[in-house]
Amino acid sequence: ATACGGTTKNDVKDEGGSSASAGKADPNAELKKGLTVGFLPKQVNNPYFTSADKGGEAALKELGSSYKEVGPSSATDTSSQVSYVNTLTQQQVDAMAVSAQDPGALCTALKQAMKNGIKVVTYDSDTKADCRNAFVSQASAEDLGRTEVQLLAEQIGYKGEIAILSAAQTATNQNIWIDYMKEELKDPKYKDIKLVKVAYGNDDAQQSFQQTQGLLQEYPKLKGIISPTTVGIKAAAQYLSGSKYKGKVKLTGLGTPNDMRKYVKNGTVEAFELWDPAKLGELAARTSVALVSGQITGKEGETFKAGDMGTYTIGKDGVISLGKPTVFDKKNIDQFNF
Amino acid sequence: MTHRSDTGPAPVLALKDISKSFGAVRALRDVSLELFPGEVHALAGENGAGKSTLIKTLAGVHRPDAGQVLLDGEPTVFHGPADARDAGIAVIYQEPTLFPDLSIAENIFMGRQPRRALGRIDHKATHAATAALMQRLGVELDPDRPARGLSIADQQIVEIAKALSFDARVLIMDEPTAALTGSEVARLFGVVRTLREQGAAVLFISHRLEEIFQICQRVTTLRDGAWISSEPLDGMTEDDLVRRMVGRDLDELYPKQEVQAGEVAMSVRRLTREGVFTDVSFEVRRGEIVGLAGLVGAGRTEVARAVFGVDRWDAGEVEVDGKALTNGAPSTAMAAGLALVPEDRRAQGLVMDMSIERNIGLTGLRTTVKAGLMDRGAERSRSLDWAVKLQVKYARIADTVSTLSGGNQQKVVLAKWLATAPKVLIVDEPTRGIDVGTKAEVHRLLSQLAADGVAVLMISSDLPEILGMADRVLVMHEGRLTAEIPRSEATEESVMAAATGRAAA
Amino acid sequence: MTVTAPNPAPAAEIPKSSGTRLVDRVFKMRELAILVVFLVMIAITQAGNSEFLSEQGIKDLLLNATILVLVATGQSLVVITRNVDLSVGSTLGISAFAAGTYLQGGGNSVVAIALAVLLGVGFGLLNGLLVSLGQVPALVVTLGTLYIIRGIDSIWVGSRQITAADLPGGFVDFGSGGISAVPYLALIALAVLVATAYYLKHFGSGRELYALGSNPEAARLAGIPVRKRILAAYTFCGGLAGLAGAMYLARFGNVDSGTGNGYELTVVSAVVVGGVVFTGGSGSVYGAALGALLLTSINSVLPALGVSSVWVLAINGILLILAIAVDRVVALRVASALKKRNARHG
Amino acid sequence: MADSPLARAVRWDTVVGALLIVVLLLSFGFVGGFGNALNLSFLIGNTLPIALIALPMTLLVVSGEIDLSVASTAGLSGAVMGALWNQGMTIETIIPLCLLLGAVCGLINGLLVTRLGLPSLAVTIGTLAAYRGIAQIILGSDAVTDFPTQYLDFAAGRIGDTFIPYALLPFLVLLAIAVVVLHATPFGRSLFAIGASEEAARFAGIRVKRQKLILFTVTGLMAALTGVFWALHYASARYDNATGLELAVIAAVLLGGIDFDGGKGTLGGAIAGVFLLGALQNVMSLVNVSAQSQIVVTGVLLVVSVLGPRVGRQISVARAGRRAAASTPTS
Ligand SMILES: Nc1ncnc2c1ncn2[C@@H]1O[C@H](COP(=O)(O)OP(=O)(O)OP(=O)(O)O)[C@@H](O)[C@H]1O
Ligand SMILES: Nc1ncnc2c1ncn2[C@@H]1O[C@H](COP(=O)(O)OP(=O)(O)OP(=O)(O)O)[C@@H](O)[C@H]1O
Ligand SMILES: [Mg+2]
Ligand SMILES: [Mg+2]
Repeated sequence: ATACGGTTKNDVKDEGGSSASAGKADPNAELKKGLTVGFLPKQVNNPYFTSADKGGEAALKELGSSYKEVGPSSATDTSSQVSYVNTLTQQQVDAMAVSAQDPGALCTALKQAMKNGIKVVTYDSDTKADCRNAFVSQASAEDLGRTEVQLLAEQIGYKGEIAILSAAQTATNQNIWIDYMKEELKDPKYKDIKLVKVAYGNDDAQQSFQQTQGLLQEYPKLKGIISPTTVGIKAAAQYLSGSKYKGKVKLTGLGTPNDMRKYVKNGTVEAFELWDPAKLGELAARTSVALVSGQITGKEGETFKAGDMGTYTIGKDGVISLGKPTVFDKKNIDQFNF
Repeated sequence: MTHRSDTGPAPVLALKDISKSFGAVRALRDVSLELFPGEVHALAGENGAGKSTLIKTLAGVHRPDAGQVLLDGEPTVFHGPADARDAGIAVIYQEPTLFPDLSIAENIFMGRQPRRALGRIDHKATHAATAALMQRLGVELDPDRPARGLSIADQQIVEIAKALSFDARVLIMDEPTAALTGSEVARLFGVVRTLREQGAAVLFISHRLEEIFQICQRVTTLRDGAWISSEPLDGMTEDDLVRRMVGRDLDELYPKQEVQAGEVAMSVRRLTREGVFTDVSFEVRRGEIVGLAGLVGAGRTEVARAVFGVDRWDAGEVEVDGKALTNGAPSTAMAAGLALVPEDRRAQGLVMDMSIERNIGLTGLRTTVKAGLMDRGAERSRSLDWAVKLQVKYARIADTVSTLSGGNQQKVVLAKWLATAPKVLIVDEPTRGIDVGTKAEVHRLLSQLAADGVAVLMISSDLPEILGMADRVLVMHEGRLTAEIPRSEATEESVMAAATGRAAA
Repeated sequence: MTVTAPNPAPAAEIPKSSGTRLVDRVFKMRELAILVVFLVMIAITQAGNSEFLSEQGIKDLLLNATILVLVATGQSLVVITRNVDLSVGSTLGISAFAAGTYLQGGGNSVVAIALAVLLGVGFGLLNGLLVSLGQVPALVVTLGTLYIIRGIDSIWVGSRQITAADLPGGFVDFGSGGISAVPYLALIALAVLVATAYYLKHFGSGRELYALGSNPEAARLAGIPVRKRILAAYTFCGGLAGLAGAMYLARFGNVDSGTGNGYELTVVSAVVVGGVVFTGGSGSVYGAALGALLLTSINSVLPALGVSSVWVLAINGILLILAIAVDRVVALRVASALKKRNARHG
Repeated sequence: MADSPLARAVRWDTVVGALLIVVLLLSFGFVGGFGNALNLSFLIGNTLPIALIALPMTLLVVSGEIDLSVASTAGLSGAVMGALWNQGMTIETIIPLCLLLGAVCGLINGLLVTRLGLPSLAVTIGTLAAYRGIAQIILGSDAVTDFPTQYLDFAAGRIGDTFIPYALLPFLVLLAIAVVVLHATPFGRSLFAIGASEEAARFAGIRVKRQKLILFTVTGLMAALTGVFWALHYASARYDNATGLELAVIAAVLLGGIDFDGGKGTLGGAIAGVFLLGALQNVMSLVNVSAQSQIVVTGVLLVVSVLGPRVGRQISVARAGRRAAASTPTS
């Protein structure tokens, strides 16, 4: 406590920072069968999470374990996500794969789950590191941020004003990516590119729509937009394709091939990228099983074999990275269906 | 039962052995009634006798539990007010039922507006027809004015206009005159006579017995939901009628006790509310009953409202017991010992969805308290005391007041305010809709209160009441006090002269 | 006999109708106030950003407002009858998806729109039946059906979504196309709006909606078929929500199980800002439409002025309060001025 | 009492209470994982924010008003808490400041409603956006999580191994206060009168505006308290904390039989409604009912909650009618 008896931020030492891991890993341990792994996405009924979880389901089936999915119907209903963590704990699943709506809010519940012997893997969206055993990351944040800038820069010929249309202002992933985008933009080869604004569409079609309109009105000379969110890019593409800016203002970012097919074909969008969400889910499932089986504990440097996907190494803070994202354009987009 | 035996015209509308209960309350028991064309029929009875229930049964609002409604001799079932309307029955209900957001014209013609091609409303014709009706009733009401904010009297006028606009065969009026003063009543009666001559059947309810004798030919009396008699009024006296209604002889209607007026209890000085009343000054002394008379819309109610604090005044001051009241603060007025029995009991006097007990208790929230909490025992006995004292007719004290008859609701309002033991009591139309028996009771009570040293300001449109009860009569005309007349000089002529502004010169 | 105030001022002779015309004007002014706020806002934005009122800009403004105008029009009818329909967002969502599913299978655009409207009518009927026959508080019932329809929608839709690629090109082009700066969708909304307003003013059943909202008990006594009218209002509201669903599909080309989520609050705001009173009986659909235009335009104005989206929400809320407060203060001022002018005495 | 036992039995708040007990008993018996202390403590802990706001909301609704901005006020107080904590202020100063801020938010609502005479629905839709927006401006994208553990433990922990969260105890005290205020004080009595007929209440000398102002202020205060609790309970202060909570509160309060026309309802019913919804959601998740179906169930419950009493009333009226008819010949 401080001199005047109160508790301030400085009094609270952050014990976090390292992933919660205990015991010793046995890389050669047999993969257990008959486990139950619960998937808890940010939101059920969200196409992105549905394909991710489908990937997890398929992998678990192959591994002889069972899959279940629970989750809130709203992506901002944190309290209900917490309840679902509790539900899974009560149902005594062996492991849970969670995409956290909030890095902090789930912690108490997740720690409670781990105390009850449940392994916790986060995927897509992480919590604080000490609240889970491992985090399966869709791609390294750095890769994502930098490649998106590279994609757009190429399309606009390394010259002109650009803007970013993000999700919610609190969206953890997007914020990290945007930081890396700004980092990448510092490179001298982008000296003629100016990032004029970061707008937030709150992952809402209509708001993203109007934010796009606003960007174009405010910056008539705008050359390109990066939207690192599937909802945002879709809304922006729909607006551009029905406006006079179609084809003149370039758009890239993260989108699913199914969402974006039309806009790629009609010339609104040249190229965008994304990882395969099914693969992300699969890796989360495989990581969970490996954790329960004792092949890994979540410490940096441990490795495990994730079926056909190959071998993965656990990085700093228990982060496992899926790999580089795929870039979609006119040529290859018809080969994908998600 | 003795019905008319001669072979006159057949009744247009008749009730035969009608019974109606509300839960355990039996409002009507085997009541019969016949309405003949070209005749005005009075319906008399104490408060809660079942008059309004009878009317609502005729109008298709209530379905009788037993008995028949006969239209032109044929048994009929009215499934709703619309059926009765289509059968040529126009009804003025006891409580005005207007649409506050709509214009007076729309209120009158709702559902039956004159049409143009394609079923579109002819707004011009509606306006013109309304203006014509207003002229017929001799009132100046703008047809395009919204009904919100109309005084009770004006609302009543609109209701009357509405009923007249039907050109109905049967006109039923439940206390249409309760809020009106002499001149409007005279106008109304003129119109009713014309209708009668044209062959309409009229059913008329009033607690002002002289009105019954003025306009009606026959009278049916009810007591406690039961039919007592139906007979011609020719040859009857008021006392006869009262005996049929009450079942006994009545004491004096205006039992005024002579009291020596004490010191000033309330003084109002140069009170002004812009556009409503101007420069109103008067005093009320302890033990005194001061009458406040005037035509409808003269501003009496507005003065009372401002004095009590529900409206703000723009200039002037009010003192109660030598203490100045705060502008626009009823709670301080109450604390100073002022009570106001408002004019509109349903909107202002009562919380209709609350029980009788709680309604009376509402003015005692500060007194029936123990250690900061409600003292329910004290609250109940206070409410019961006063409900009994004023002879409110109810089944259980915890029933909601909305189930009471109009007159009994009025008594609850009185009870609610008398229970505060006020030093100054303002009563606005205190006996509106109250039967003769109870009226006498209320007068006795006011008189007693005055004798006990309470200062009473009585606003009333019932001139005999003012003349019978007041020690002093103040008269308002168009927002100004025009006269102050001592009891000895107060006559119908002198008051009316001041009220119409004729005395001003 | 003592005369206390011997000289009453002769009652000023004011011709009766002058007050009326003033009253009329005040009522028109209620909408005028919002219109002025709107125009001022647009003017300021235009001054700050000349691109704002370009052809594209105007088109965007109108397009943004269209869907809300439609739903708000329907909602006003219900609110005028002293009820409310909170389920419009859910209805919009589910009918948009229904129309989308049908179009995805290669359906005809007109039939798709009819389908959406019909579905909306169906849900409107359900609400109307519950409220009018059950005679239960509309707020609770429609909050209930909000959840029920939303739930059914998400169970049915699951994680599916309909994207512009699944829709016929003509349909999507119709959604963003128009005659120079005036989008087709806005024309449809305008037609619906004008027709509704005309109906409310000039037809008996329209006036009866006001009557029964103003005093339900009196309406019953006046022989107005209360239940039938309430049912009709809800059905109409549902139908417009359905139509709005089809338009949403055309406009955004993109629907999933979350479409229309939380829309009821926006609709209610538009109606309230537009001066339709929640206790029933007063207000006009033009007001509601202006409210809708004002609300959606705020969302375009702020980004166009370069206000950071962080500030948008707060400014939005404050503007909303300002709009209703200004409206109220103006109304009070005028009313008291009128009262003084109109006073019979003094 | 005045009400017959039958009439009282069909009063909806009693029904909700009974329903809650039935749901609890059935769940104890048949739903695995429900009865254990940990689950119950979670259930209570997650329901507390709704219950906390439901207390003043019930009073407000009884008096005929509504406050839709409660969730935003909670969010704002959480955001301010996070921002001040980041500034290095002591938590012991921050919390009272947050509560004060909440009271000010409520006061603003109240002033707009009582002084300008604006409808509370409209005002609080506006402040719903405004307060949330200010929260966003203040805290932006931050998520503050490092509050002192003793506070976090208090907000999220439970007493030993029992099912009782620490936070339940202060809630019960607040509940008791609210019950007494609404049902046993002159203030509460006057709220019913105001809700049923504001004009009649004014004519009875009740200081309508002042009472409402107090209520709005207290509602803001309680919303802020909820915001503080939320941030600590979930160890996360973000500007979008508690988004949408107002709808949950209103649904629960409605379910508890509070009439939004004002003048009717009991706190017991409201709180029973809150916990009924909470328990049902918990049970349904445990038995793997999907989130979508849970929404449908909530909706159906709401519709039934208003249709139910009406049907009950009709039955009791019909019975009374029959009884009266039966007694007619005797008198
Ligand atoms: N809706 C109702 N529910 C229960 N009781 C009712 C209802 N309406 C009337 N009553 C009861 O029926 C009886 C007759 O009431 P009614 O209104 O017909 O009296 P009334 O003769 O019109 O009296 P008043 O002269 O006071 O208007 C009263 O005891 C009243 O309490
Ligand atoms: N609540 C109100 N709002 C607006 N105007 C009102 C209101 N009440 C009355 N008025 C108007 O104010 C004027 C004065 O009415 P007030 O009721 O004071 O007259 P009064 O002398 O008491 O007559 P009475 O009580 O017989 O109607 C009337 O023209 C009336 O229309
Ligand atoms: Mg009567
Ligand atoms: Mg009066």
